[in-house]
Amino acid sequence: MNFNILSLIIFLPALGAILIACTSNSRAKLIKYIAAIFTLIPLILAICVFFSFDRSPTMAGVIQFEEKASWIPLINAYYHVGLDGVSLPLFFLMTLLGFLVVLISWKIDLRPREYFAWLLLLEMSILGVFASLDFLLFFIMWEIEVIPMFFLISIWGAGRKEYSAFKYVLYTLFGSAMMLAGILSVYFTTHSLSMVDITARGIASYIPVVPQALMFFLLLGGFAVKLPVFPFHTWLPDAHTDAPTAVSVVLAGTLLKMGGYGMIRVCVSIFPDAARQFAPILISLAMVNIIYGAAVTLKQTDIKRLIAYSSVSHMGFVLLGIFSLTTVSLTGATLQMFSHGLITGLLFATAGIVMHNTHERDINKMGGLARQIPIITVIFTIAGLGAMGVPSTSGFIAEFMTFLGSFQSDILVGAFPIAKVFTVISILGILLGAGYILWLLQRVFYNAPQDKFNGVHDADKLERVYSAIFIIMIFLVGVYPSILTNVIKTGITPIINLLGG
Amino acid sequence: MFDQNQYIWLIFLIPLLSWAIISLILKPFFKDKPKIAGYVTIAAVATSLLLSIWVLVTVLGEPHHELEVPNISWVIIEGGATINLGIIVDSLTAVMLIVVTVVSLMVQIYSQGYMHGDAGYHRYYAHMSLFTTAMLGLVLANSLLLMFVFWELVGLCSYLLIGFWFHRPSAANAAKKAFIVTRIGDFGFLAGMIYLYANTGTFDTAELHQMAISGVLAGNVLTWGAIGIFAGAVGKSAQFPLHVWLPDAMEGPTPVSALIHAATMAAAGVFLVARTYPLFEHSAVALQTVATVGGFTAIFAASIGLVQNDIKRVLAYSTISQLGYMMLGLATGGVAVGIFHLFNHAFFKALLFLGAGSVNHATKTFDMREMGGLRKVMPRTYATFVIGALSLAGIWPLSGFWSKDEILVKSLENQPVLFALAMITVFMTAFYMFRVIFLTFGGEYRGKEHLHESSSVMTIPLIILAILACGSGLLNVTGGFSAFFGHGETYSVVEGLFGIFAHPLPWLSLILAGLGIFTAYAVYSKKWLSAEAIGKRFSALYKLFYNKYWVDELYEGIIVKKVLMGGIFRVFQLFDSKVIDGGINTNFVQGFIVRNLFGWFKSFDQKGVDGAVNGVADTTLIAGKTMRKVQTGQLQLYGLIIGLGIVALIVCLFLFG
Amino acid sequence: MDLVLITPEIVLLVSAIVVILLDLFLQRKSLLAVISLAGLAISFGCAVGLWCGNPQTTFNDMLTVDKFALFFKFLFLVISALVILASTDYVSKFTRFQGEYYALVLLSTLGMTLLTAATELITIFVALELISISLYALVGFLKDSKSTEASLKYMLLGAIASAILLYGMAFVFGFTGKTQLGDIAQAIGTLSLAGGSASFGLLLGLILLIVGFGFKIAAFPFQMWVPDVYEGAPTPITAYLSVASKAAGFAIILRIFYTAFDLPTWLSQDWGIIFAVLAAIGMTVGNIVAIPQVNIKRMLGYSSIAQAGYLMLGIATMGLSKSHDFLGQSSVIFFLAGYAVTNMGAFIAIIAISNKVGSDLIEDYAGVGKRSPLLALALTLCLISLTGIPLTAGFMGKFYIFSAAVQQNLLWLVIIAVLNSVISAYYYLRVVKVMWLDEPKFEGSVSSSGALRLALFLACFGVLLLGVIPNYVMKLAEWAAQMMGF
Amino acid sequence: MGQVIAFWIFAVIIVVAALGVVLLRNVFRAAMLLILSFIGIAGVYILLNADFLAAIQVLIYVGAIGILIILAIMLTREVPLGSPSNKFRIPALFVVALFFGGVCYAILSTQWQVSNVLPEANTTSKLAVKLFGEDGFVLPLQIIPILLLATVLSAIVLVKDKK
Amino acid sequence: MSIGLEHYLILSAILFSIGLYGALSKHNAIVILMCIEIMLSAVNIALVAFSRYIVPLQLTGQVFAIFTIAVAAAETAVGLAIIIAIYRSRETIDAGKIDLMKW
Repeated sequence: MNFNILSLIIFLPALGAILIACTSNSRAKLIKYIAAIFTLIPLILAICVFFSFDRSPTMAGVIQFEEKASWIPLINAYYHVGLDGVSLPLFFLMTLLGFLVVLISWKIDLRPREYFAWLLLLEMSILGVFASLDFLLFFIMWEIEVIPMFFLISIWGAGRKEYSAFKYVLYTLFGSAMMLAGILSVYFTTHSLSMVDITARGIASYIPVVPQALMFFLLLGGFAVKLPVFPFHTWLPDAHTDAPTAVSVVLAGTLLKMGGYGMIRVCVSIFPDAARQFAPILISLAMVNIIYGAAVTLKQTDIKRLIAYSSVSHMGFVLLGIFSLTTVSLTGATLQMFSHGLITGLLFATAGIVMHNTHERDINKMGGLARQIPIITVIFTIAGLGAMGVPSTSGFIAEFMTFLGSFQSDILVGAFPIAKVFTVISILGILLGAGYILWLLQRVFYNAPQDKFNGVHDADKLERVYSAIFIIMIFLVGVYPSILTNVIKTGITPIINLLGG
Repeated sequence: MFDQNQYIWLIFLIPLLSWAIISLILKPFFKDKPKIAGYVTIAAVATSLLLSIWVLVTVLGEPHHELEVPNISWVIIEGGATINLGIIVDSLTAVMLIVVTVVSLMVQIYSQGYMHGDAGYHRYYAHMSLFTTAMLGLVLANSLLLMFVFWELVGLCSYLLIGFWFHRPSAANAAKKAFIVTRIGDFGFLAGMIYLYANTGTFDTAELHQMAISGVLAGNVLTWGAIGIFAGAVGKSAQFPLHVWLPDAMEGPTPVSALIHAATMAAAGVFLVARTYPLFEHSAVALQTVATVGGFTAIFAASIGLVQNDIKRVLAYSTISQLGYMMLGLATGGVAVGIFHLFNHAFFKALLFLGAGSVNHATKTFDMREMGGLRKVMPRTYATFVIGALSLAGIWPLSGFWSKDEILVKSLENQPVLFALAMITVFMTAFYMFRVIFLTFGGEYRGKEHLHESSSVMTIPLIILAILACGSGLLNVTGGFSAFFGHGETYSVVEGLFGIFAHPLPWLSLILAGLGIFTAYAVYSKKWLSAEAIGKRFSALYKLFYNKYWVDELYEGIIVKKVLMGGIFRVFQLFDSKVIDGGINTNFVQGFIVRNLFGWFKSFDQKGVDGAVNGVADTTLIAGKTMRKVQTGQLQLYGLIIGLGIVALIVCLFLFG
Repeated sequence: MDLVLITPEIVLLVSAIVVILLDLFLQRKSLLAVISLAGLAISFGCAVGLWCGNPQTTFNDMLTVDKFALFFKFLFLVISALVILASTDYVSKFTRFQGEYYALVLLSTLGMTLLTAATELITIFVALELISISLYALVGFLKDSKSTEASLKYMLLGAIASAILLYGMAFVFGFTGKTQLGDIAQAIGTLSLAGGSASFGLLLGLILLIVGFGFKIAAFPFQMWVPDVYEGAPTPITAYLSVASKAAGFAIILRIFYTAFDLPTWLSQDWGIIFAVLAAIGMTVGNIVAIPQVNIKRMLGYSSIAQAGYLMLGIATMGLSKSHDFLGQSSVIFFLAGYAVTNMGAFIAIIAISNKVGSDLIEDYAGVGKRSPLLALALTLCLISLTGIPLTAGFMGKFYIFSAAVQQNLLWLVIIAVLNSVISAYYYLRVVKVMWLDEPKFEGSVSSSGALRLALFLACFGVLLLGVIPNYVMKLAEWAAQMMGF
Repeated sequence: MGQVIAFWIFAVIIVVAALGVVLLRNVFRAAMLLILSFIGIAGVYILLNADFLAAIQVLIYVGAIGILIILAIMLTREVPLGSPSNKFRIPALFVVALFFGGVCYAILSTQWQVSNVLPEANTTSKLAVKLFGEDGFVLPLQIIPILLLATVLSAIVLVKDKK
Repeated sequence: MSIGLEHYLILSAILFSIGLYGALSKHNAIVILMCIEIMLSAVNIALVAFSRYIVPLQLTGQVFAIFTIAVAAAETAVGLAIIIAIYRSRETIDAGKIDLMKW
């Protein structure tokens, strides 16, 4: 490809943000159309990229759509972007969600100019994270995201929005502080910022400036906060609960995935030995995430908070898949990231509509809505089924592959097959998952209709359209997962080779 | 290459198409013509039935009763996993296809009457189509994974249909309960499947059979894999201890109960064990487990069924009990024995449920205390219901007799203790079924409704099913059914029909059944014995049965409410908000010890404490507020600190330099 | 003696004198600022003219014109120009002494430019005093109670620090018999010291030097004056103090410690460790105490203590460097450049906003984002840069300096530093929050003069330039670090 | 021997006078003792063969600075208040004692590179060369006037009343 | 007993310490300034002593001392100017009372 399609995709939203910033707040319609166009074009381009991505096994580990330009020669920093099997699905997911959240935000009337500008900037930075292959660029993109999030939560949020915004920012910065220290250690071990080169040569061939384990944990720290891994997860429910709907969608959809992506791209690829060594700890944490997260989810009464906690549980599957270190589990983890992005995105979007239309967010005060808003009920139910991992939705195949892979894992502690045993325990998570989702459905939509919700609007056309897109994607991946697994495995295969398995 | 066997896919794709048509076209665009949805479904299921018959015929013609259908690869990860989708067509499949399509067709037709005028008519048929699809898929699937996929989908449809009248809290609760309880079993299924895959690298049932038979798959792996799968079966087939969902599932529309919770889905567990039978066969432990659970469930559920007042609940416990029989049959006598009972049971139990539905249609209730005397008003329903009950009670020559007898014979051979239980169950079964008949159809009407016989759209299916309930047992009179499954010898019709009385066992079971019927007659029809008196006499036992051994209370009241939600999960929740967040929001000493520990001691009510938290900064904020006090504005203090700094540096340097 | 080499300084002196003289005759005092700017520009031009070529020494090796000195001259001249631009509003309200104001700014700039080039203790001391005395007066320029108090504190503590510094210089001189930095290094070399008590005199001198300079750069525990003085001083001068004065301190620390005390290794290890420890404590204290502040100038004072901590990280790296690869120096230089534009930008925005709301309290900044979005955006950008979030100069500076530190096995310190950045986010973002989220308490938009807007624009441009394409300035910084002659 | 006696005399004068400055409450007397101390220092300079410096010491410190301080004391009219010690005196004493100990330890343990060459007798002309000569300290000497300019400007700005 | 470098240095140290103590402990700002002058003079003694004993022929220390004296004079002038300015605005020059800005 001759023209720089990735850069185009990444920076078009930024351009849109600038354009929006130049308009006036009173022209809300114009702003929304600009936002839609500048996210739709990247989506279309990303679809082209997705389909022209070479999936043949010979391309395993090859970076495609690569762009590389010298940026800061002094410290060997490059503007280096490209996609492989791991990043492409997430990259694509972000362009998709980027467009959908603009539609989800269509009803925003408070300071639309700033809102959409920040939203587009957010999209740019997340796209940048997934595409960048240079540590510095990666880190920069990683950090930029904080600012739009801060504003989006604290201005357009609800509840304790400022508290949540600060909490989010401080947690993220705490994580990225760790990560920065880790990146610097890696840099001075290898004198390179290129993830590709370092992975190719292997960190073991360098003399490390600090112990490898330390670098590993520093980097992991950043990703663990974002994923989030117990006990760094408490920012997530707060941020989700108080963020505006569209931001929750992005947050659950792709922001969390940055953590998982980073773990695969950095922790596992660059530190295969350390990853293997510390896998038992991380698998244990994954199990805690899954079970504990699900247990806490069951106790929630705020609709968004409940979904947020379910994300903690679901991200545990990702962690489990990643650190089981088998081809299938890593594929499953990546698939789970994609799938969770769609499913939880839809859950949040629909929860947002419910809250918007009913002006109620306490589950205990809802009930019987299925009669009044049948379409939303159907959409929400489908999303919930996905979250429960019902077959034919993407949630099933993703979780299934994760379990399948992690059970194949030969990670032991002494003679104790920790990966296998904890996988089995983790499978209990789907049981609890069914519990909280069904209980949620029951409390929100079932039982006798209540008079106070008479006249509540059902989903309007736009909402139906974007929900339909979500649903189609969920079932597409659920029924035909090869469309993604064929891509993902080209990215996973080389990692497994590094792991020597 | 085109293979005519590919047509088999259509068996379950056609109902899927029906689902798509109903939910995507009819529901949005033909809202006011709901009947079309019913016709579409019936047409689709009928097509599937025809195809199933064609399959059965084809399979019968094959030497090994098997058809080859190429696989479709679903997910391939080199060096990791290859997951194929495929269908298997053998005798088991062929029989199950017939069961599913026939019962489904009957139920769909019946529902035209039963569901007439319901607001959710479209939804009902959409779900029914989807269920038929999933159930047929489950039957056809050739790998554990694909089975699991459809397994979950039938569970989902069951959930949706139990909760069909979701505005009723009891229905919504029952739906949720059904899904979650079965999912406990699915947990075992999934784990066992993954466990087997990790050790064999395949999900394909045929390959797994080969391995089990050749001994490649043996020992603990086999046992645990089999038990995992059986856990799934326990959940779906409502075996003890996961039986609690099925009685509650009666909150769904009655045709749904007939189709899903009696004839097909509930029996799917039995089917699953049958499908993976070689795995059980080669593990004594697994086989013993299946037999024990089945045998115990049979009597356990039957005992509860003795005292229930809700007609559908009696039937539900009867179903559980019969499913236990099937399990016992599978474990002691092999696939043919278990499946034969499944086959028969499907028809007569569907019949009974539909009959109950017909009764309900007239009386608007399921409580037998408000029925009575329906025999005169609803003769067709009455007649068919009695046939079903007799069949269930195992009266010669109705179908139930044949399959139950085989189970009893086999269990006597292999599991004498369980045989004894099974014999007691025979008595109980006969008793509670005729208790139902006498309470419902005998005596005088105790309710207030205006009674009428159901329309023919409902009674015709009843009649067809009654015929099947009479005749289906005869299929194995000659041993043909068993032979179809590849074992057992065949007899002539007469030898089969009457030769059986050469043994004492059938006599014994018939006597017990007759005794049961007679007791019911004595108590409920003639009232020679007062039911209340018996209840008082055996009040402890009565309470135990009536309260279903308090299993529900144990599960919901104690385990879920107290131990999990009120205990462990609550502790987690508190831990999350107080300790993790608290640990970050405040410094450890203040946050944890002072606020929480002392707070807990004091009382839980004083929750005002967490108002003060202000992010991570709380710790630092306190530190900052303390440290800024040093900045007194006194310039000489600043100088003093400079001096202190110098001194400190000098000391350090001279000591360590 | 080559006067060509000191043309920038001469130009500055001349323009200062011209400003004073014209002040007597001119009615339009605004011209004074123009003249000062012109002087700075010419001086800048002269400095640029000197850029090419090898390091040259003059005045009997007391002055070295190398790329290091020139880089800092550029920096100081730019900062002064920004300060003067930012001051025009402020100064135009004075009834008297406008000329003196500009002249003092120019004279202290002159002191700074001399300081960076000075390679001899006496010259360094005198130049330092020139800066200090000008600043004492500038801090007290408003002559209200806060301003004079700040001035008094600054002056008395500054004088004590000067005395201590001088005492240190005396010991260094006494130990080596030299005052020229190169000679000192040579003398230390020929003495072939082994460490231990025999060289305590030198070590004592070193400590006292660190204290004296530490006062200038607001290193812990010599930072106590900072918040008070920052709060009391006229805002442009606070900016000047926080940026130029601090940069001058760092420049001379880099020069002295690298040129004179780099060898033997144990010596540089000693002071490297001192700087490392002081850095760690300083940044923590600065950040933590900044959190409860309510006055934005005071808050930025604490923030500048923390920033000094980050910078000292670079000095520590220089001291602990075993490979002599200049990474420590160049990172400090680059960070200073980034910090300069960032902090200048922040203070300029504060000047503009305080002009309108008439207060320095953070809570009074409520709603600036609604009333004057561009101004608020600029301040937000600068605060983000101070936090160290990417695409800003602050991030690149931190990245560079941390990377230098990591290379010298100072990972523990880097971890402390990055955690500190997290803490700092809290109070920086609090201002952002107040500006954008809270409801305005005042009417109308914040008006500001063209000069102020120009200065703000330049600063923000610098912040972004150094944040996005830092390459050129990094290259300059590297040259500056490598071409330090003596 | 005479030198020794002279040193001790001067040393005692200096130290006692300085202590007086610090300890006396009366500001005026403190200023006087300060001047006495400066004179003692000038004596020490003479002992150290720095005759020109001694002259300057007397001229500038005693003549200029001393007078300036007395003037300031009178201007601020705080004489009656005096100068009591503040609450920091105990910690300050502690710190200073430690500081003094450290410095003494350093002074005494260091091996100073003491030269055996006899010092210049007449320093005035040598100093002139040192200050104004080709290889002397011309640059700082040129900075001093700038410094003084700044001082003058500062003093004007600060002291002149704003009207 | 002869007088050596150390004697002068100790003298200077004593004087410096006294000055420092005074600067830290006196209320009156002018006295503080005086104490600072004592500190600077103490440094001068050290400088001249070093000059005499270390580089007797080069007089560098004496030159240094000359500059120090000049700087000290300038500093005093500015210092006193500031004290007078603050006296005008506050009517006090008590360093302990000048604490408007704190925390």
